[in-house]
Amino acid sequence: MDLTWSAEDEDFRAEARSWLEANVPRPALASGDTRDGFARHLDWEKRLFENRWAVVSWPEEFGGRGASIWQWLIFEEEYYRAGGPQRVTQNGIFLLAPTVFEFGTAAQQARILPRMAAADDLWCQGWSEPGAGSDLAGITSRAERTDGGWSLTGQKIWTTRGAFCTHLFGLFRTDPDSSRHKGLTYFLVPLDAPGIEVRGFGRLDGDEGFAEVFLDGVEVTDDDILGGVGQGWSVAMATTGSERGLTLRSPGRFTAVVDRLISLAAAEQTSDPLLIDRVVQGWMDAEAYRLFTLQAVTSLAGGAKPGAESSLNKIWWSEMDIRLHETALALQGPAAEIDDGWMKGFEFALSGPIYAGTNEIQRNIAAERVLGLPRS
Amino acid sequence: MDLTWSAEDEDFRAEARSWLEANVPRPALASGDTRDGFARHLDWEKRLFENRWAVVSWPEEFGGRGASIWQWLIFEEEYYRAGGPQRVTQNGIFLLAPTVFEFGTAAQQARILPRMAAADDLWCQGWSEPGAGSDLAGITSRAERTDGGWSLTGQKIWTTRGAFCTHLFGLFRTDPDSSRHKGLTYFLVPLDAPGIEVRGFGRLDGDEGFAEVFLDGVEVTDDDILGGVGQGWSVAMATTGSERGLTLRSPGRFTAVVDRLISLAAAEQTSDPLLIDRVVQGWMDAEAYRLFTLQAVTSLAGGAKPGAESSLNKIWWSEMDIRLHETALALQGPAAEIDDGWMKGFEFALSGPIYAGTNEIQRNIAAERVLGLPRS
Amino acid sequence: MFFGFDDDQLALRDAVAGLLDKRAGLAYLQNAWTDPTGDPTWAVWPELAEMGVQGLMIPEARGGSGFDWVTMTLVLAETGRVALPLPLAETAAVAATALARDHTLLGAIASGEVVVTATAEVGQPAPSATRADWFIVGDRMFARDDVSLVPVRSVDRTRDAALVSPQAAGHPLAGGTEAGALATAAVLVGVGRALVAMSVEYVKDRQQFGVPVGSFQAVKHHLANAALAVEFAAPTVWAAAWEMDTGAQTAGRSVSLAKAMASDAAERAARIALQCHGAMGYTDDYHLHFWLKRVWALAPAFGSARSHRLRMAGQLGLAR
Amino acid sequence: MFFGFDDDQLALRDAVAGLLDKRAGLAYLQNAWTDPTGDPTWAVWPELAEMGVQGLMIPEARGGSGFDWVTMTLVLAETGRVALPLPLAETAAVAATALARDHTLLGAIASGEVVVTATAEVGQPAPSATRADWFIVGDRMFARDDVSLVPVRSVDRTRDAALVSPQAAGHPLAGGTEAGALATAAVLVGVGRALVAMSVEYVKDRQQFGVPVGSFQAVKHHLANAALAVEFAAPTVWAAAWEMDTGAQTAGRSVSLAKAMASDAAERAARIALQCHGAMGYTDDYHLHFWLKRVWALAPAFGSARSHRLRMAGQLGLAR
Repeated sequence: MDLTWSAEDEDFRAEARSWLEANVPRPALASGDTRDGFARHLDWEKRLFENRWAVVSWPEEFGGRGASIWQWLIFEEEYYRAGGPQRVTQNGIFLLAPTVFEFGTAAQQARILPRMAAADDLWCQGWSEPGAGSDLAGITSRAERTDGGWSLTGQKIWTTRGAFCTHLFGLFRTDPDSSRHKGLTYFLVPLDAPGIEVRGFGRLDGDEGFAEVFLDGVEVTDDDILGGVGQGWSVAMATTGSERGLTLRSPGRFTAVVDRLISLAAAEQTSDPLLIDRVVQGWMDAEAYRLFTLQAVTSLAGGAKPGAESSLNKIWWSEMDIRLHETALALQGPAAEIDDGWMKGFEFALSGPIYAGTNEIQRNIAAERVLGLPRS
Repeated sequence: MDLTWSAEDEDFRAEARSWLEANVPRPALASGDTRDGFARHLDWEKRLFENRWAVVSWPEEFGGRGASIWQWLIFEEEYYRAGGPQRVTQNGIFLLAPTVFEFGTAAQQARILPRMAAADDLWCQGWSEPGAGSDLAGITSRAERTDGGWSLTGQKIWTTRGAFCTHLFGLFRTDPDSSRHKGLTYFLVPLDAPGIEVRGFGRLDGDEGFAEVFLDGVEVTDDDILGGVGQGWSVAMATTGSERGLTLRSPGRFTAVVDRLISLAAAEQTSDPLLIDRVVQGWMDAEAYRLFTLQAVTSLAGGAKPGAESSLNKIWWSEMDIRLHETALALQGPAAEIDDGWMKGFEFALSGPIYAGTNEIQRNIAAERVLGLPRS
Repeated sequence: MFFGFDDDQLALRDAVAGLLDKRAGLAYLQNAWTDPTGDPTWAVWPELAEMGVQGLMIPEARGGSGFDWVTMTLVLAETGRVALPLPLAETAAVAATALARDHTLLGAIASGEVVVTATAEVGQPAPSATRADWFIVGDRMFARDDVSLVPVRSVDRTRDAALVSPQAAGHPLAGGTEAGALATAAVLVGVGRALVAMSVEYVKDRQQFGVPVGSFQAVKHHLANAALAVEFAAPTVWAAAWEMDTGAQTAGRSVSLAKAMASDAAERAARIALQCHGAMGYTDDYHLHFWLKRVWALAPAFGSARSHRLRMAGQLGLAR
Repeated sequence: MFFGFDDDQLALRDAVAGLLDKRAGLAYLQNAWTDPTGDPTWAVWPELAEMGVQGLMIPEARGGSGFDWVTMTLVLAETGRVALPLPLAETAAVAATALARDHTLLGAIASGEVVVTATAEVGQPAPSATRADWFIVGDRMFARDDVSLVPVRSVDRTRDAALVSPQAAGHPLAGGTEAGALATAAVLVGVGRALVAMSVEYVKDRQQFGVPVGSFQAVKHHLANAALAVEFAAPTVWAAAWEMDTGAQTAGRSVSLAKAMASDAAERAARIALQCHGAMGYTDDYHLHFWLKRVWALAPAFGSARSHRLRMAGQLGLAR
């Protein structure tokens, strides 16, 4: 056991901190889930890329620094500590990129990753469909063989920031006779291709953070397939591991929220011991998450694959995030109904137990694959 | 809406209060779930009967006062307010008797009820079996036709105070080819019949409050059947309604616990606002239960049948009871580990979400029969 | 002892429910979301007045119908059920009961001419700030000219909220915050019941894994928990109303019980309703969010559950 | 950065686990329930000493093996896993670390000759009262002759508990309550993990409605919740141990975090384990109750979760 950082890691932290303190935009940018705000966030992403902070853990050839997973954690901690803007590129960087690294050909990696890092291509996820949510295997969007490649037809929904993105990665059924997890293929699709229509719509807070994507005979090639025809489910599951686990939600996000919560308690001059106790519990939950993550990353750094424990991870952070925001709203009293700051954060936090596999599904997975209970 | 009591009801309350204050034994009797304690509780039951307080809501001919359901509530309130002993006759009075009133012949009523009221016969419930708990329809104990009646063979378990009782009411399979809810019959069985062996065993707190009952060719007659051959399930469900609903847990039980909890908070000179808040929440929960019950009893008094809402009722009181005791233990600090008073009450409260249909089953029932969700 | 409602009370509740179903459905609410101050939103106000809702608790001599709190809470629960974006609780329950029984404004309230809004304390948001003629802050009432208003964007856009700061002495009221707490509790019971009912319908319909999601035990238990919370809160509201009507000594404590139970129950129902709707609940393209956001605005209004528990602690002799 | 254990630590943990599995199984525990002071119960004590457990944290110069808190918490979790009814936490963790590093008693502790029990405050129950030679109360230690003991019937009969009141000045200790909190947290993690594991085995085996009860979603979610609580508490214990070993400035706060998390997690696991066992958990004929009752005794010992949260509030600058 050694919970200290190496000198190299401390140097990395110092460099990140100093750059972020000098560069994080003030005042905070408008929401990246609105058309205007997205454009400003894009500028920020390009700035990050130019300074090689966009994808610190990627190899240098693709725009990264070859940073270790520990340094990635440190960067995240510093990024959120500094109040860095939401990462509008995150669905590409955190969900697609790990899959490209694992399953992409060298040509695909070269084609996709640098442009993703530079925020030239903006990727959104095309998995859910009106009839396939928690039950992702219920996908009916299809890819039909053509002379030159494939023709995609169907409808995707709940595509985060789909209206502002340039490309979509998604699952399509290539074997018309298949059902459930079989016969699916993972496609990479430019959103400006003929036959695609994208309709943005509101999240809970009204920002246009979602889109529906309608595909009608969209032509793509074999080069746009990631990981082989019919392999879509297992390829996608690699991404799901990332989505649920460490990468999407680093501890630094929550320790930063807790710091703001403690400041809020001070600013509101809270004298109610129940509220103070809830703030302490929030700090504890975030600290436990940080330590659980250090333990998990030690295991990953030792060569282990992320497993079903990532379900426990997702349940913890998503429900903690809601409690942290509920505590902040309680500190604010009736003024909490004003729709900015903590209330918007609360609305966003409420998506945690729903997206990337509902927490009901996560608890099933934890029970079946971590504890070994029988599938029903 | 009129939440006042009639003059008649107030007179009834005054009479009950005055008798109880003069007669409730001091100091409190030893646990009725031990052999010694049971005997002392039996004396108390006979005293109650002699003064016509044993079964206030029964007709006078069977030993009651013909009291209204409202007066029954008042009696319970006064009984627990006065710290009256646990009712060791309750499984007969509250579970069997309603079934006898509904399904028994006049001869059965005359044979069973007065002796039950007088605590001459002591009834225990023989429903659960090693393989039939939550899944009560999994009963395998059987009754075989003989010349003179029926021969009972099988094993019952979790029979409350079975080692101290004289009679058992239980479900047996009369149709050997039947399964699940069909082919069951409701039998009344004297525990001193040849072929019966009763083994008492410990509850969580170690008191001998449970028994296993082994039946091997026990002879009973057609007169020992309640409600008809093969009708056991629907006859038993009437009792289940009682067990889950109002009769087993009158609000007076919990308002008395809350009163003791408030006194404990005062005695411990609690200055922790969190503990005080939990005491207040306990009072609120008990008060809500009282009001919910007044609403339900108004409906029953208007002629409605108890329905699936009794599932909500059971979930509420059983989980409230645990919280009330947890709060008391928290007030006591490390000394709470001493196994008397509140700790014993806590151990008893923990049975609430398990017996009479686990709260998981109750939530299924509430969802399916109250809310109309589809059975799975 | 009779814990229930008489035929007149139920008839009035049903009449109001009928009007709201006809005139304040989803399309109405959708419009009110973008235009909370507009005439289409407010067209329901005079219709409610015509039915006697604003004057429900106003003496007949002042143009009302002299009903009681029990009836009022039943009616307010109906307005919560449809998430009505009008200040009926504030006008018909708070103003109508907290003004002196012979106040000249009562007639104008009963007739629907006057709109009153209310908040518990200075600097807290009050709804319908654009349309309100009078502003209640705690136990005082102010004319529109006597307050300064800072419009705020409420999470519930239909609220048209503003922070109210009085600039004059105002008229004294009796029991305004008590009335506000009880009225809000009644609305929350209606909102909570609607959230349970909408969720039940949704999960019966929505199919995943080849079955309705409502057939999964986790979903069943979520909704059983929501129903449990709301159905145990409801009788505390009716009982508090009855105690207010009869001037019971414990009426204040019972109002606190009702508001604390209703706030917690509605918040729980909102959380569960959203989770049971999944992504469909997480878009403002779907109607669930109207009810969620009403809960978030009303649960802390006129005293959070915690503040009412603190008050009860005192009443139970537990305050230190 | 390395959040894990080295091979020596794991080997020692496994050796202790092996001994406990062989010598302190269910039959042993059942006997200890009725005879907590008897020789069969205490026969394990010298065997543990022979393996070096009592001397784990005692300097080699004093007959110990000079291991650290990280190793000690790993070992204590194993004693929790089997609900060992001996005062190992009190002797090997509290006394061995809170006595001066050159105290003459250390040798006798390491050799297993001396039994020490501990409690956080005067008048609170301490375990193994009959067999203990020394009694720690907070940050002072007393010889047996210097305390008055009032035996009490603990809900956990194996505890052989007594209320301890010192009758003399006693020896001063350094960090006894801190050590007690951390050691108890480690034991509770082991007890909590055992509760989850036993429940998983039970619900896989127990059939109702023709299927294992562990295939019902409600049961799955209960046990996922229990595992979640315990597995997030565990790393807070290891981290606190490491901070104690390295003398980190935040060590006290980390110990409070560990004890608060472990107490709450174990209580949650106990509640869920009982519910998942149904009636089978509700009889002392079945072994589950040993672990339940250990939780109820240890969760409030050396500071409840709440009291540690209060302490953290101060450390976080939140105390008012």
